[in-house]
Amino acid sequence: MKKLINKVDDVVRESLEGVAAAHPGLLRVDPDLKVVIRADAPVSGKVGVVSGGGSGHEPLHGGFVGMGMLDAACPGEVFTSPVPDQMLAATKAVDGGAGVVHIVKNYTGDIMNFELAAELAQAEGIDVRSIVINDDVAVQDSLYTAGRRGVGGTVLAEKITGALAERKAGLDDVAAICAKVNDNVRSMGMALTSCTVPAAGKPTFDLAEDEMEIGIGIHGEPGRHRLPIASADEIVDMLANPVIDDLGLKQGEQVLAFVNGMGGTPLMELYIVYRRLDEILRGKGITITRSLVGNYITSLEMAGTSITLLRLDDELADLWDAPVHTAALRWGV
Amino acid sequence: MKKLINKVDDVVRESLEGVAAAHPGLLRVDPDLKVVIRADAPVSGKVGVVSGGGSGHEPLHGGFVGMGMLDAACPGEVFTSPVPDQMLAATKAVDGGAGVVHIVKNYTGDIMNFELAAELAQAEGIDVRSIVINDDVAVQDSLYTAGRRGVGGTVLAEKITGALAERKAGLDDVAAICAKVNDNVRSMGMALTSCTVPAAGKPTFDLAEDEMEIGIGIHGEPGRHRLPIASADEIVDMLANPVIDDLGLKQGEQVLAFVNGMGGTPLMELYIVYRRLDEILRGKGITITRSLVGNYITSLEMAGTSITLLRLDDELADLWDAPVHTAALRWGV
Amino acid sequence: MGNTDGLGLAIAERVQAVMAEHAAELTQLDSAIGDGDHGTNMNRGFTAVLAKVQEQPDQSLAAVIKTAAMTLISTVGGAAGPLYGTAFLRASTALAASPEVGTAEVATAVKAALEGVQQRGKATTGEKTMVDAIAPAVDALNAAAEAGASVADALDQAAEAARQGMEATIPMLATKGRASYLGERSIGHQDPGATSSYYILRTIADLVRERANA
Amino acid sequence: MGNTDGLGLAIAERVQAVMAEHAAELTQLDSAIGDGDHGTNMNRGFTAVLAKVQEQPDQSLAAVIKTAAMTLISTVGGAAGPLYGTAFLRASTALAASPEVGTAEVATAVKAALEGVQQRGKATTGEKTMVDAIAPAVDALNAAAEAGASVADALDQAAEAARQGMEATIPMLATKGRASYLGERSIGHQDPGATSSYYILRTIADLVRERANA
Ligand SMILES: Nc1ncnc2c1ncn2[C@@H]1O[C@H](COP(=O)(O)OP(=O)(O)O)[C@@H](O)[C@H]1O
Ligand SMILES: Nc1ncnc2c1ncn2[C@@H]1O[C@H](COP(=O)(O)OP(=O)(O)O)[C@@H](O)[C@H]1O
Ligand SMILES: [Mg+2]
Ligand SMILES: [Mg+2]
Ligand SMILES: [Mg+2]
Ligand SMILES: [Mg+2]
Repeated sequence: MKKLINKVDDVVRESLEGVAAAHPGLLRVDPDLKVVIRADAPVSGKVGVVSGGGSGHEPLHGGFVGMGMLDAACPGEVFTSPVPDQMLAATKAVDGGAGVVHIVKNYTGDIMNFELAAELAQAEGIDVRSIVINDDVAVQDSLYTAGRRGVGGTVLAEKITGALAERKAGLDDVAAICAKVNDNVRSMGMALTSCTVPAAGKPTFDLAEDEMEIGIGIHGEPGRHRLPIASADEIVDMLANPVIDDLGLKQGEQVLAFVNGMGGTPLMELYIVYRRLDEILRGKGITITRSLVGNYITSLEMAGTSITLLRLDDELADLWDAPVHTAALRWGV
Repeated sequence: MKKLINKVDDVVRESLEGVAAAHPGLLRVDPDLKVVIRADAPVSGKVGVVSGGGSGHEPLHGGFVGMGMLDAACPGEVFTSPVPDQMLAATKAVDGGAGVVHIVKNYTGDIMNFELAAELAQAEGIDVRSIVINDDVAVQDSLYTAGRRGVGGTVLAEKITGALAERKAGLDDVAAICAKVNDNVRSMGMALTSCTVPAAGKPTFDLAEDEMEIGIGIHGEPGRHRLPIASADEIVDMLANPVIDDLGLKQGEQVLAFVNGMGGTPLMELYIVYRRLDEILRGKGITITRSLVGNYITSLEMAGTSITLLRLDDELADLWDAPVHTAALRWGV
Repeated sequence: MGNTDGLGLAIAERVQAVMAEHAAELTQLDSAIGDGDHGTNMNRGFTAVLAKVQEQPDQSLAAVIKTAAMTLISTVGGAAGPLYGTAFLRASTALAASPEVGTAEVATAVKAALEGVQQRGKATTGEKTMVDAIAPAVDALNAAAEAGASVADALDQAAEAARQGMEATIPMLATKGRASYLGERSIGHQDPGATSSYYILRTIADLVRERANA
Repeated sequence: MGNTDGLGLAIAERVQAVMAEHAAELTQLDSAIGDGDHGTNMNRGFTAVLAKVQEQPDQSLAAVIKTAAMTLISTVGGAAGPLYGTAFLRASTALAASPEVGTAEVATAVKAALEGVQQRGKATTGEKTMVDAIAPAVDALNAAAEAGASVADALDQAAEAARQGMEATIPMLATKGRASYLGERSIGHQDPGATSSYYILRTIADLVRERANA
């Protein structure tokens, strides 16, 4: 394992200390409790927006804490969902009296820990709404399974939900916009390489020089299928079409296209992916009116990409454009 | 070689097509001539700022084209400096009548090609000033050698020079501020892994599981020394101290601290690097008043990091804070 | 077993040691069908549990198990944290209710633990989770209680049943937890959580046997 | 050689083939002490040169070499582009000046090429660059001209001298070009640019010899 780290057990804490040192005006960090909190929290009268999940997906979620996005993030150990104590502390720290929305990626662990935290927060008199993000079309959905994972759509949900909260909308409305994003967003990802969880010390799975994993999540899990490696254009076709079909996108509709890197793929390649995605959508008469290209929800140093499409209407586009000031996403301010 | 690409020969052109598709309002691209130009260029009465170099360092340079930074970028083949035709076309496209500054990283190839382009532009009546960036302390400087490489300092030079040009300063002043940045910036980098040039198909160098390269450049070149792998803190010490010493930073001075990723290193690790850098500088009574952490000048998918420090005065800090709107750096707008 | 003095601490010590010993193996299993952290999670959790238990005044079995529950919830995270936390919490409540701890009480406690896991995780047997190891153990304990077996014998049979349940997860198609994302590819791998559940039950059984023989 | 009809095109064809054949090897050498693109650069450049030359009306030797120069400058990039471009440009100017091309003229042309490389790159012999292959070739050509050798023989000796110069770069410490960044570590590797220079001279020498024998 080759990593820029000190002791394996200190990885999350030390990187949080770095985040705190690098962005003093933006956020504050409790490196022991492991919560990243917007510098000016709680903003009174504003709905607090809290998310969290395992570490190793940076900049998600800590990189999205700030004006117009998250009020707090709770990073767990690498790829391990955080514990209720963190979420409770974060929820209390950001409650400005208008209640708190928990944005939860759909993983059994995340769901259960956030559930416990919400119960505890409610018990302390904080009104909490939990919205679950489950946008990964690689996973067959069903009532009887854990269902679809929350992946790239989470970034867009956090931006748009945070934007509405910043406008001092009420708790129900803020929760509703988050649900609306989830209803209109789908993603699918693939990997060219695995990644190495520091505590494990070796790659989570092995992939031959001529193989790739299609339908991966963001935890270095193997995907749905292992296939012979293909060209960028072929790969984009494999990812984009299920996303487009599952969303039921029709000619004339407008979308936000998000090409995400899994961490180890050069930006140059992500733009080659974007090029093909743009081609495919044009071919179907679907217009990209907003775009995001880069490493925003990663799987450590995994090489690969994910494609996320969000159906846009004026409300969502307007909230996407609203000012945001975080370590990883910033505009309008 | 595992990459999200189609044909090896099309990598640069296709990724430029992706850039053009993703950022229509921001820039325009000539994918055959290979120049990325600010959408509203030429801005009349404004000094044009042009840079360029081999591809594979993204977001440098194309990701820095836009308001408040570069007017144009000329990407060469991967790790190969561009040709004079590109630079000439870019220079003509952005000349608003006030002349053009070429920001050139100190590599024999870049120097010679920009030199040819400048001669041709001058011949066509465009006033050109070339500023060479050579901030890499890993290389011993001397009159009789190619001298130091231009690395991380280039990003800061492009931002600050572009900011002054945006204020419609004259050609000499714009060239002078770029030179001032170069005089006050130093960098040093290291690699945990090599990287693979698409056309070459295999890693530029091999590194054992327990080895690292200290003093690398940004072209997958091996570094000055190959050492047994060390902890993040030890590595940061090896990089930061030569930078601090070479800059002659003294207690009480203020700096911009830039922790750059070489492309394949997770953000989490870059913050662990930043944490130690902050510790070291505090220890010496040097204050970080501006920071930048992320992958801004990369070496394809290489795992590693570089540390850049820029001595700040009010003028440089003010220009750093000035609004910028590019694909990779954006604030204040 | 009449006397449970020091049993809680002894369990905490022994389980911590066993989790440390098998951490790599559990993580390996989780790498195949999950995200490669189960061993790390369990090891972190039970190391914290032992530390907490060692410094607490009330060393009664129920109190120790309650501490374990709260500590697991606050330190493990992932799916295993809330699940084992809830399991231990329910078990401790059940045990606290009964002054004497015999085979019937143990059966009731483990049954309460299973119910806790199922309420939290909504999984039933056959979904390739820890439920597939714990449920058979509960049946074995009930049968043993019926038959008037000693606690040591009962736990022994429970651990053996858990082992078989654990192995039975190999051919299963996962429909809960991370492994479910793999669909068909989850088949042929042993479930990490079922494995850790077996280790916990086996460790307790061995400990109780030793104390009985002592 | 009295007659240079079609020689330019023949050189363009042959050099392109040789660069394609040795591209991987040149890139390999550049990977050791540079950035692993020299073979790709040269191959791209001379492929473009051949295409341009094939479609140009004026096939005179000087005109063809001038086209090669301009094309290399616009397609190669890196250090090699401007250096070889300048070299061919100077050579073509020298050749254009003389109606008859004998050994003396060839010597003058290659000398002009060397001067161009040195003016552009500011390198002298012993710095581990293409200069170390071209300079000995110039000396050999001058000596051959003195001795009244045929163009074929002269070029043969020049190519041999370039080969020795190329090999002599192995023990050198690089002080110019990318290899200089390696300091001591540049020692023990053959310079890629010196190698491509040798291949070009050797290819031309063989071609001229064949035409002489024809
Ligand atoms: N819904 C559920 N019900 C019961 N057990 C579950 C459920 N989901 C997961 N598990 C158990 O948790 C184990 C994984 O634990 P762990 O790896 O620590 O958490 P995570 O999956 O969040 O990384 C699985 O092997 C499985 O036995
Ligand atoms: N200043 C110089 N003078 C002469 N030749 C040089 C000089 N710098 C580099 N070279 C030659 O260029 C070669 C490298 O060419 P190439 O790899 O194509 O360019 P780059 O180094 O820009 O990648 C070196 O092997 C060397 O022979
Ligand atoms: Mg996990
Ligand atoms: Mg090069
Ligand atoms: Mg797991
Ligand atoms: Mg090279």
